[in-house]
Amino acid sequence: MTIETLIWLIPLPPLLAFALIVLFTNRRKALSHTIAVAAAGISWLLGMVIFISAITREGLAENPFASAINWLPIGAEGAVIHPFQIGVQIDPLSAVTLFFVVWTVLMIFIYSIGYHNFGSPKGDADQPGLPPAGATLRDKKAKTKRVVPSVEPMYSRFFALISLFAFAMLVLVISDNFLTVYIGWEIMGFCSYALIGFWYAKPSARAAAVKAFMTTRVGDIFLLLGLVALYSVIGSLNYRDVIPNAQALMATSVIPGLSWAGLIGILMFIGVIGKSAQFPLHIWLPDAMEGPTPVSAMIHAATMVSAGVYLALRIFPLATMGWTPGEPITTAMTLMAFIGAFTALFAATIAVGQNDIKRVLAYSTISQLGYMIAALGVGAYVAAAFHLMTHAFFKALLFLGSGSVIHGMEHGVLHTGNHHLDPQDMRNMGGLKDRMPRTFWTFTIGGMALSGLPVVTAGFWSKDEILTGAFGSGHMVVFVVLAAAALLTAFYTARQITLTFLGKPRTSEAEHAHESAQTMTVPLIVLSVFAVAAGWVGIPHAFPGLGELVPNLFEEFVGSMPVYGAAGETAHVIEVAHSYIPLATSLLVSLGGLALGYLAYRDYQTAGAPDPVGRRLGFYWTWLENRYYFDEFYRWAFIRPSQWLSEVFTYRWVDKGIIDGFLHGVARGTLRAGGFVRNWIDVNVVNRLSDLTGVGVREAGTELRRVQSGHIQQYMITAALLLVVVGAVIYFMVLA
Amino acid sequence: MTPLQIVFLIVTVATLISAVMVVSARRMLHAALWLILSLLGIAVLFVTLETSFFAIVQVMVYVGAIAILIVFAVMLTRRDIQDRDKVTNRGAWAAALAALGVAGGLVGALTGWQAFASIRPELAADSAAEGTRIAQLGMALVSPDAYAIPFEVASVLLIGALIGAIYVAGERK
Amino acid sequence: MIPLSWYLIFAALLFAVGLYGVMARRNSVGILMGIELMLNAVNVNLIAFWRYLYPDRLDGQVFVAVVLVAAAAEAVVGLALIISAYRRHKTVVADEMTLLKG
Amino acid sequence: MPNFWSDPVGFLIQWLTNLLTGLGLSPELVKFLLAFLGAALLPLMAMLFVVFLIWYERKLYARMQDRFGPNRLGPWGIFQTFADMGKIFTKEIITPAGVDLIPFNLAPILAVGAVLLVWAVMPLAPRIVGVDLSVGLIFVIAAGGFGELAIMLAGWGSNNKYALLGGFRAVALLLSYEVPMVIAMLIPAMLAGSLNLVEIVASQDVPYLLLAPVAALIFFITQVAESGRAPFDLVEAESELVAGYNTEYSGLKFGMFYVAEFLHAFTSSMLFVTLFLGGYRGPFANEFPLLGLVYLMVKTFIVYFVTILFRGALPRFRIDQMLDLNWKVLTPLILAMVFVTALVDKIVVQAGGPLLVRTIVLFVVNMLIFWFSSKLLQRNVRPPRRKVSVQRPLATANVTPSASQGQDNLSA
Repeated sequence: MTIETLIWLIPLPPLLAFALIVLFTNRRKALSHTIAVAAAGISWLLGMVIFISAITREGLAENPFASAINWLPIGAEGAVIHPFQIGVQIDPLSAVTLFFVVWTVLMIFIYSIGYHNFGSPKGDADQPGLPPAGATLRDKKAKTKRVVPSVEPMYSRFFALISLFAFAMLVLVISDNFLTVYIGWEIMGFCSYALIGFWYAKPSARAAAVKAFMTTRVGDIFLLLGLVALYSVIGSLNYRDVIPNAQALMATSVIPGLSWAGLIGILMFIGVIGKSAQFPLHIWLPDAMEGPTPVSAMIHAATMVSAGVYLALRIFPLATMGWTPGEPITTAMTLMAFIGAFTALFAATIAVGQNDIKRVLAYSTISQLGYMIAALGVGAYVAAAFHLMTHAFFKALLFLGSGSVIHGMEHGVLHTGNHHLDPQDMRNMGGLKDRMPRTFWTFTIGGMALSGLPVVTAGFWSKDEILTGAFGSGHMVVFVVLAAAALLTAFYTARQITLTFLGKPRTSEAEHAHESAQTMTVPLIVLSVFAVAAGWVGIPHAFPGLGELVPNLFEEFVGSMPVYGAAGETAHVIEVAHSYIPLATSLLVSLGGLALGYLAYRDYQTAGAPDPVGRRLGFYWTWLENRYYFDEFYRWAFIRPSQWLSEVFTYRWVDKGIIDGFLHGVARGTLRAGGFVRNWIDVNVVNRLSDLTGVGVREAGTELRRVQSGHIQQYMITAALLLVVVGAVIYFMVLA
Repeated sequence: MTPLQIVFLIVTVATLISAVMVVSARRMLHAALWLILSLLGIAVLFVTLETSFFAIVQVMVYVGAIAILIVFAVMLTRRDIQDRDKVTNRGAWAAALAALGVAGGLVGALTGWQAFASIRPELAADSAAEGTRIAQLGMALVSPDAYAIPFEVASVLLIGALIGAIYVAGERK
Repeated sequence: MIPLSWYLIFAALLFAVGLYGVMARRNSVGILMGIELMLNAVNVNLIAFWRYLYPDRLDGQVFVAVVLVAAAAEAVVGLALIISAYRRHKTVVADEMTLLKG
Repeated sequence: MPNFWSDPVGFLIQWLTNLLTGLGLSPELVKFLLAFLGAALLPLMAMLFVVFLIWYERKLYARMQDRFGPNRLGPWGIFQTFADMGKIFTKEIITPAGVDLIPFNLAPILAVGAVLLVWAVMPLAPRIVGVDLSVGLIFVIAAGGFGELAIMLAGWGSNNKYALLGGFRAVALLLSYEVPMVIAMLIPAMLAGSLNLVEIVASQDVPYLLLAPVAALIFFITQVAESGRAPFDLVEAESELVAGYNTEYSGLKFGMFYVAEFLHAFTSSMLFVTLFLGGYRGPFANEFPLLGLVYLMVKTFIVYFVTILFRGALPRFRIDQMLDLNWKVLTPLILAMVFVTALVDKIVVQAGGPLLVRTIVLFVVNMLIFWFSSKLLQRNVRPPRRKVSVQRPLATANVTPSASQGQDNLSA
């Protein structure tokens, strides 16, 4: 059993679990989660074996673990076209990604058991598609009844779907070509749709699911275009074939002034924008909070958005093709840098204004992803990968912690029976420190890591590297923006922790909240360990004191990846004299932000009181709370027009206008003529008026009856006609 | 004008005419019969291409299975034995326009292709090689480094279609 | 010897006829027949190209085989749908099935 | 000039070619004419067989039913069929009102044509075969499709609900029994490693009946069903639907259906012989092809005799029983057979086992599987209904407990 075979086996257990649960154990809750967790465990085991053997292998980057099989031997011979292949490959990047993916996935699986109240009684009024609303336990003798959380009605379904999700992510990580990546990518898209809309009876959940699916689709189309372009240029979709074909890729593309590499890089990067929620397409991610919290952790930490950044790392050779460190960056990189930096700041500001504990985390995720993208944009490959890993750990931790908090609050809600209270609103919490100690400590560790508490936490090291890269590559704008974002990050983290845990309980629900089950807290603890320790493998040499002691394993490992196409160099962090400015900055912003956040919200006493910072910001605050009115903007700018297109254009103009207009123009004409003549023959005014009305009514009738069309074939005819027209235009205008 | 070409022309004309009848015949059953005729014509074209295997598979699959299914469906969904309602919908003229456009576009694009007229190799008249060719195809379809996966996917597709059809068309108890 | 172009042009015409059937037929079984015609046109192209350009390769044949399978599956499912639709609201006329009306 | 005895067809062709070219016809034209001649002669031969066949079947069938059968016209009534032919030819051809003319008239032609198509690829004797087609087996299957089509068209075109029901039944029957039949045909193709009927025959040094008995059995059953004979003759279940799909037909059109049915049964028997009994093979067949033709016919008539035994011995199935038999017994069994045969044969051939070993192994495997499946079937056979006999109470003046108990028995 060689390592390659093991790699093939990694994604299979979750898939098997999915099939088993869907087909057989749909009714048996315990069996279902046993199968799912066992599958995740096997994948975890395999992943660990692979990871160990990967880090112990010499020169993994040059000759990675790889094996591939043909699945469609096709294409004109002679040309560069290779047969389509399905293959697996573990190079340093995929090894690292695999490491954190299997860990977080396993933790999330275990956590889900407790989150869905396994072992609790069936709910009184629960039905599939709604979150469990609690069950009443009546004690016969004591004549008392108490309300306890009830088990999720669609328990097995959840585990089936999330197993499929894990399968897709693992496929994406171990694959050696963009095509398989795309496959896993799309499966994940579907799973996120199904899981965000898991409680499909909630209209908001349905809407969020559709929104997430559609928004990511936009990106996926561009990704597909990028794949097609890549295949048509170098005739292969394999990672390893990108760099050898550099000169083919450096040729100018259909867009003047932009090389094929740049074009493909940009196209695929738009896919990344969609999947990991960068600036224009970020709107779906906060709404995705409608799903169960494990799903949020899955989507926003371990898998989906990480997949986006992972793909960004994979297309880095394309985006940077023909660029060597020190030179001005390429078009694609500029795009990355600015979109990333802007997103980082922009999302951070929104996060400050949110009161929903999960929404804050969602926006912070967006901003952290912006960090990584920006890092890639300035060429800090290793820093981006590093932050990807650390962020996966502490953001998973934070989400699971917030889920635990919400769980505790729901306990309180069940106790008081006040179902109008939103258990996710941080203003209703407070003082949970004493009631949920484990959650508090782990959440705090995660928060510290997120805000980059110096030296101990993982977030500090990765962020510091990014800032160093931005500073060192001399992009001051990016650097300043990222620093500001870091400040805000620390600020809203402090705000969150203060509002949630510190102070006194602001509601009676918060009074009665209590700690979650073991199955939920143990994963928190495990993840919190990583949230701290994951950073120590990446301490830069130049760091005063520690740098000499601890070797920078991560950089040596991932840094050996061959990425710079033209020069064929490897992905070292841009070598700069390690100046103390970025270091000082990151120290300053993290500590300062934390302090500010704590001070600002320390004395926030009563629930529903206006936000202390909000009072000062005033008008700008409302913008923040409403997320810059982005959804409204999109509704106005895109959804309306598309509806208009389908309704008015296809429907009224083409169908009613062109088709029926032609058929009925004649009839209408005669009708009018008849009415006209009769009116002038007839001198009687009343008569004429009545005739006019008659004609008018008849015409209106014919018109209105025709509006009720909507026949599929007529849409198809329209499509075909347009196809012919467009084809003719392209053929004669462009080609000829 | 070799005899083969004459045969080809006759067959294509017949096939096209019957295809036109398929889309314009009033009675669905007659349309189905015309469809069978045109499918047979295509089978003959395959014979002129010296792939008797596909010619016969064409007959087996289309005439033996699909056409029978269609006739079945026509019989099951008939109103009365001769359906009297209109053949085409209101957009027929636009549809004709679009179809003509597509045809014109395709033919135009084809004639625009410079290697177009030049390709006329002599087919190796090897009815003996036919058997070996079929054997090669069979091996390729099941050998894992050739087309095993598409083949399996196709079979899964068939199974799925089978189950789905049974589920959809089956009476709800 | 028959030039390749004849086959291609024939296939194009057949495709267009099938397309017309799909777009203009009222009876949904007729639509299905149109689809069959289009698929066959594709098959003619595939086989002609294979036979004339790459007679020693297998891609063309495999694709034809897959198209045949797809055609069979498509016919089966399509007819099943038509029959169940007919059972629901006694019609097979595409115009009268406007449940998806916007 | 090939020798007549070693290659009669080649001889005739050569002779006719010389003759016609002597008459000054161009060689292509002669080739063309000869092709037509062959295409005309082969079906004619088949038809002539049918004439004898009908008598044969009627005679045997009558004997099984303790009748004499045809015995008036000629010795043993052997010319009976000609009388029937005369009758049918002279009958009026009725076209009922409201029929759909094209299908109605197309159906009989298709019915006969579909069967005759099979004869085109059937190796009748060494070097005597219509077309040596490399995919002959698939051709046979494809030709079968037309038969089903013909029945559907007949049922539909007649504008008669009994006919339509018959047609539907027929197609349900034929379509479902085509599945195991085709798979059963696959096994000889697999053993011979070719789809070419000539090669399949040539490769049968041991008749495949011994290598694949189960496949042979299933093919036999299914071909009986395919030709719509008893016990699978629901297509024309007189008691239920007047005469099935050909209710509305009369005269020659009916005659064509009639001929088609007999010819179909005969052709499938011949196919059985070709696939499983080594076709024309026999001593000296290779030297004297006409001998091979004789062998083929003898074997075919034996198989056909068994078919008639079936028809005479078994009652008609109910339609649900029939479909159950197909989908729940034959299809799974034959699928299993395909897998097992492929596997075992591959192993044996890889191991370089001689023909004898191969034969024995395959035969044993077949028998084992057959035994297992029969055990499996017996497990869920419905037990025979138990006879309940009731003790009738004696009629007595005064009601005795025994009587009351008898009442209980009665009510029990």
